[in-house]
Formats: sequence, structure tokens, C-alpha cells
Amino acid sequence: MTLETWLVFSAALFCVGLCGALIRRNAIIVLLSIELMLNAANLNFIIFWRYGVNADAASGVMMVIFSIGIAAAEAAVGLALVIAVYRHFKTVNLDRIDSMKG
Amino acid sequence: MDAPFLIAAVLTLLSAIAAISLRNVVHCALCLTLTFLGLATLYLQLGAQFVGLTQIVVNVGAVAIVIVFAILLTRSSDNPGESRFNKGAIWAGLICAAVFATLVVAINTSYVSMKSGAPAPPLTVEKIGHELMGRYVLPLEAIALLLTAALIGAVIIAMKESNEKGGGQ
Amino acid sequence: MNVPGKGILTGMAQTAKNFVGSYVSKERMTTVQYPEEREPAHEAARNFPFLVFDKDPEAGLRCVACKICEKECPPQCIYIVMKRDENGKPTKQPETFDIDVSVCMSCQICVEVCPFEAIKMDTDYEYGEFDRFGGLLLGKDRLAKSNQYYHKIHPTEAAEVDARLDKERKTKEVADKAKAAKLAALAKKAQNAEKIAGDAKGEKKQ
Amino acid sequence: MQQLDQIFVTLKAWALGHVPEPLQVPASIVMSIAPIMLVFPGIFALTTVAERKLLGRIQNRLGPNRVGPFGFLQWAADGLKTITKEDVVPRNADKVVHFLAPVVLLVSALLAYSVIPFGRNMYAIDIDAGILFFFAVGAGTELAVFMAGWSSRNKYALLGAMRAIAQMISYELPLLLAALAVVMATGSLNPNDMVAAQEGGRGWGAIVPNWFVFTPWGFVGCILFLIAAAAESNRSPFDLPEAESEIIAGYFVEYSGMKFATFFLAEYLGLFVISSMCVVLFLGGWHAPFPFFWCDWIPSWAWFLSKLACIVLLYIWMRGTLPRLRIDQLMNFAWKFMLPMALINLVVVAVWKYTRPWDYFGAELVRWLLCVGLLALPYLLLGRNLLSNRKWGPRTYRYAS
Repeated sequence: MTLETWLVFSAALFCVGLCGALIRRNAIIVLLSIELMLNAANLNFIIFWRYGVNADAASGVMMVIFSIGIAAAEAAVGLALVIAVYRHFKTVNLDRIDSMKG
Repeated sequence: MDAPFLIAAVLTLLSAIAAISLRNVVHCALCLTLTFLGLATLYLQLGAQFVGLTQIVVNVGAVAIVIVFAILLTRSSDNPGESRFNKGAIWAGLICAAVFATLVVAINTSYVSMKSGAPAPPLTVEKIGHELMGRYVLPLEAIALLLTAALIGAVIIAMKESNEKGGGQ
Repeated sequence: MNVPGKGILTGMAQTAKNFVGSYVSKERMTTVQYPEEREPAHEAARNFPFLVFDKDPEAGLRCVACKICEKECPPQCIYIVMKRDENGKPTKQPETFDIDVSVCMSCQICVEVCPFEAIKMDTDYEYGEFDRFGGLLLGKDRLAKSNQYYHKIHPTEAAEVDARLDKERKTKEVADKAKAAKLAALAKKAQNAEKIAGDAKGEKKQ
Repeated sequence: MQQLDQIFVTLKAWALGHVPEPLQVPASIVMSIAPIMLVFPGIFALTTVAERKLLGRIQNRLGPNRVGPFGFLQWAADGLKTITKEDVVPRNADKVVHFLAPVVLLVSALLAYSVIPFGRNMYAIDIDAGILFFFAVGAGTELAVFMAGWSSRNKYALLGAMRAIAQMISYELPLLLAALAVVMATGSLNPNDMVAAQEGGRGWGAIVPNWFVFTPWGFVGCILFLIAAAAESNRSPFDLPEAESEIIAGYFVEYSGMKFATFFLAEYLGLFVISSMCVVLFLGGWHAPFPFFWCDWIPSWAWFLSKLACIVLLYIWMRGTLPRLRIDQLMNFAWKFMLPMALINLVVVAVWKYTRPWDYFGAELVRWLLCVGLLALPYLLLGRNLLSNRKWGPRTYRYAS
């Protein structure tokens, strides 16, 4: 297992998330793709912690722990926003949510 | 390349692709859960036991459930005739491919100090606890505040209009 | 003082008492072990109809095949054919009397309409059969039960019925006697008249 | 006595000696998993009969007594029946998810067993963050419940699943916080360390075991854990996700035959494993209660199983006694009583730990009084609040408009 393999894998995961965020119409799927990208970034932290020069410092792991916490908060607020938007527009299709002050 | 990594990586990638491409939104959410699980096993393979298990507790136990609830509450009734993809989906796909290619090239050409992993450092839960209470105590408090704010904010955002509606009826 | 959680503990203690008590006292038990022991049927219990006979299960049937019950039965589970003698003359006996108990709804209307107290409700409930079509179609032989059995299962009601029947029989007997007496009187009168006439004739002859 | 205590460990070591070198690791894994997979479904089978008999006695009936001696082979009849029943899948159901739901539930229930120490040196895996692993695999339960409810395409199933998830998430917090009290006291997330911390006894002749349930915070924590565990495993009185009389068995209304049996099995396995966790956390794990010599004759795994049996019997007793809660009562209880109590309990653990070095005369009594007072006062206040806060009025009905 080389560092490159891990990094390529996490890059692939990140690009899948990016692709999902760009191509889908459904707001929830877009949020879900952002979640994927966040996780790919987390994976990078862990990889660099594991393959880094100072693995004893545990800073990568700490970063991921905080990142997971933030991701949870982000998911909660993001989905609350989606629900609020749905109440207003009666749809979660991002192409239709195009007017301000609806 | 060892077998556990290969299995987990393929599973994670395939389920991630399924999560962004399936028509049924609930299926997407379930596939995302599978991705989270695969990622957790990858964390475990990297020797980050605490993070892997936290990943399962938070992402599978909470985030996936919240997503699923949101899906059911919004009842995203895509009419079947309509495409689930954007108008510019092809361009977006191309951009993603370009990003991926750039990243791969960057990874392979950059100088990396340590090519293969040293034996995993023993990172006990106790040590993480000491770190959290010592060097990282300020971020910990900050994240506690953030989570509280997020909780209250999410409740207010999701409740606001239903209150107005309730008053109106 | 109203300590929160007291009610839960009281309830738990009550069920624990039930649990222990069920081993100690037999009277607590609300159920019986069915095939071995049975609870006696209530007097007013009713399940499916049966036919009452007085002495002979074939000839003693009170039923006269009037078919009122057949007509009144809401789910139409009764089927009656009247018996005819060798000359084709109808008798007051049923040739066939079938009740399909899989259809019967235990409404007791047949009992209410019967003018002859011939059909009554049974308390028996063990009709289990392996053949669910033929086995539940009860014929005359299985329906016929004695008046003593009727007395056993519904003593009060049977006593009333018997008293009524006795009264009817008595009034009938009285009526019969009166009729017979009347007839006898008429016959005597006729005889007398004949006699008188004969006498008169004789006298005339002389 | 040592031999009997370690009989399974010795047996495994002996059997492993006969396995060729390259196969030792998989053989060891199989030999750790197989006993769990055999013993606990067996206990499940017996529990179903025992539960019905106990409930019967509580209601002054006899319970099942026909199949086998005293009806104790009833489980075989029930099992045969469910296996031979037709497996009906609704036409509109999402077939794959519908099939996967019971599997996921069973797998997550079984995985949780791997960190429980069932006796001295008897555990499947020994990981640093055992408690975290336990709660992590518990997350699969919620997902499985959702999968079952959603894939059935049945409104009752979906309602049941939604209720179940809301309930599980609400009660997971007190459950975790109650477990966290023990983590605070022992300073470890490893179940083996927790059991080790509860060895021995105190008082005259060490008569009172050092179990955490015999401390103020441990007692409260144990009760909170037991209540939350009942809610987590959908046991009565918190069984409204599968309330038969309201939403016809909730999320598994569309399941039949073997899949239904799998759900049933997984539910009981979840109950056993969460009760086992309670034994590990608060009831001293596999330690014998008294320091008497005869207690050492009984093997440690027998002590563990008997403690487990006591908790399961307590759950059956509760099921026979308490009526089902309404959904608003359930949520009020979780958020307005359980959660504050669990948080206060954490504070009390800290006080308990902080006052440990006190050694002047009567310090122990002061320590106890302080902790009991810190717990009793909020209990009374919260309980009063919960009881007085009932806004009972005439029932209003809202029809679908």
C-alpha cells in the first residue's frame, strides 16, 4: 500500500462527490454529495497522519474528529434549510428554485 | 495492494457512484450509508480506530437517518418523465473528470517524503482524550458551541413556517 | 407524599403477587385446561339448534315438518322434506331434516317461530370435523335429542315448555272429552230418535 | 474450580492446537463466533417460552404447557411453523431493501456481542474502544428499521418505522450518557477494564460487591440504562413502534415466515446484548457477588448468564405490568426526564471521583449523602414536573384533510 494509491482513491471519491453536486437536480442529493466530498477530505487527513513524519502528534485524527462534528452540524442545518425551502416552493428541484423572495 | 483495501475501496467507490446516480432518492441515501461504512473500514485499516467507530456512530447513526427523514418530509416527487440530471450534466461530468485527472497527475508527480507506511503508531483512546482535553480543548469547546447553535438553528429554520401555518389555520 | 415512580413499583408488586399467587391458589386461575377439564355451560348458553323427541328418536320427534323454520331461517341453513306414506299421503313427520351448522348463525329464530316446541338451542360446541362440508351438515339422526337432555341443559326453560305442553294436552283432552261426549250425546239422541221412530212404527204396525 | 471456569478457553486452545498452522487464524475466528451464534439464539428460544409462561402467570393463566414437558418445547413448534409459512412480499415493495432489512438488523445485533466479556478471558475481540464499537453497530438497528418500514410500501409500516427511529434516537442519548458515567469512573472505553474495575468488595468482610450499581451514580445510571435499553429494543412499555393494537405491528407488518422470525430473533438478540452491556457496565460483569468460597465454585460465565437472566426476567416482568406509553409521553419522558437526569448523573460521577481522596472521619458518609442528595433532589423535581405537566383535556381528533 503506497501513499499514492490512497491519495488516488480519495481523489476519486472527492470527484464522485463533486460530480454529484454538479449534475443532480435534487437538493438533498446535492447535500449528500457535499457530504461525500467532506468524507474524502477526512480520509486525506487520516492518510497524511498515517504516512506523515510525525504520527505521534495525532493532529490528523483530531482534525477528522472535529471535521466529523462539523459535518454533522452541516448536515442538520442543510437539511433543515432544504425542508424550509420545500415548504416554500413545494419542490426540492434546484432548477425550479429560481426566484428570490418567492 | 492488499485484499481488504481493494474490497473496501471498490465497495466505497461503487456505492458512492450509486449514491449520486440512482433515481430513487431513498436508495441514494442507503448507498451513501454503505459509502460511510466502507470509509469507516478504511479508517480502521489505516489504524484510526476511534475515528472509524465515530464515523459509524455519527454518519450512519445520525447523518444518514437525518437525510432519510428529510427525504420523507420533502416527498421529492420527481415526475418520471423529467431527467434527474441537470441540463449541463455532460459539462459537469467533464469538469469532474478533468479535476480527477489533474489530481492524479499532481499526486504522481509530487515529491513525497515517505512512500510506504511505517508501522501504525499506537493511538489509544486515552491519548485522544488527553489531547482533546489538553491541546485541543479550545476547538472542542468551539465545536460544542457550534453543535448547540446548529441544533437550535436547525429547529428554528425547520419550524418557522409551520408555526405561521399553524397560526393561520 | 407523591413520589414519582411510586405507581410503577405498586404495579410491579401487584403483578408479582399475581405471579406467586398463581402457584399457590387454584381459585385465582381464570382459565381451565380445556380438553381435560371443562367449565359447565351456562343455562342460557346457546350454540346450534337441535330437535326434541319425547320417547322414540324417530317417531317421537315433535317436529311435524311444517317448514316454518325453514322459511324463517335468515341464512337458510335448514332443509326439510316431509315424509309420505306408501300412498303418497303426507304424514306429520319429517323425512329429512338437515341443518348446515357451518352456515347457522345461532340466531334462535327457528326456536321462536316453532309452534310445536320441536326445535331448541343446544349448548354443545364441539363440532370439530375433518370434513368441513359433509361433516358440518347435521342430519335428523344427529339433531334428534331427547327431552331429558333438554331438561338437563336448560332446566328452567324445559320445565316451562313441558308445563305449556301439558296444559295444551289437557285442554285438548278436555276438548276431546267434550267433543266425544257431545258426539256420544248426539249418537244417543239419534239412537233414541230411531228408537222412538221405531216404536212409533211398531205402534203404527200394531 | 479453575478448570471449570476456563473450560471453554481451554477447549478452544486445545482445538486450535489440532488445526494446521495457516488455518489457525480463521479457525480461531470461527471458534469465537460460533458459540455466540449458537448460545444466544438458544437462549432466545427458551426466553420466548419463559416470557409467555411468566406473562401467563402474571395474568393468572398457565401459559403454554402442551408441547414437551411443561411446554418448554414450544419454541420448536413455533420455529417449525415460521419456517414452513409462506414468505409473502407485497407486490409494490422494494424487493431488495425488503429482503436486506432483517439481515441488517440481525447482523448489527450479532456484531454487538463481539465486545462483551462473557466470563474470565472469554471475549471475541478485545478492542480499545469497545463501548464505542458497541454503540456504533447499534446504529445499524435504526437503519434496518427504516429500511423495513420504507420498503414495505405500507403506511402503517412507515408510521411504525418513523416512530421507532424517533424513539431510538431520543433514547440513545440517555443510554450513551448513562454508559458515559461508567466510562468517566473507570477512565476506559474497554469493557474488560470496566469489569476489572468492579472486582472485590467493600464493607465488613467485603460483603458489598464493588459493582457500580452499589454507588449512588451507578444505581441511577443503571436504572436510566435499563429504561433506555427497553426503549432501544422496543420492549414494552416503550413498544409503540410495533404496537399491535394501533399500527398492527409497525414496521414488520409486511413481513411473514422466516423473515418475520428473523426480525423477532434480532429483536431479542438486541435485548440480550444490551442487557449484557448493562451487566458489564453496572452489575460487575462476570464477577461473583460475594467473596464466599462457594461463589468461586460457580464459573464466571455462569454468573454472567445468571445476571443476564435476571435482567431479562425484569424486562418480562415490566412487560407484564406497565401499559404502553403515548408518543408525547414517551418524548416528554426522554427529553424532560431521562436526559437531564443522565446529565446530572455525570456531574455526580465527577463529584464522586473528586471526593475519593477524602479520608477524614465520616468522609464516606458525607460523600454518600452529598451524591444521593445531588441525585434525589433533581429526581423529585423532574418527576413532579413530569407528572404535573399533563395537559389532559377532551380528546381532539384531526382527520386527514
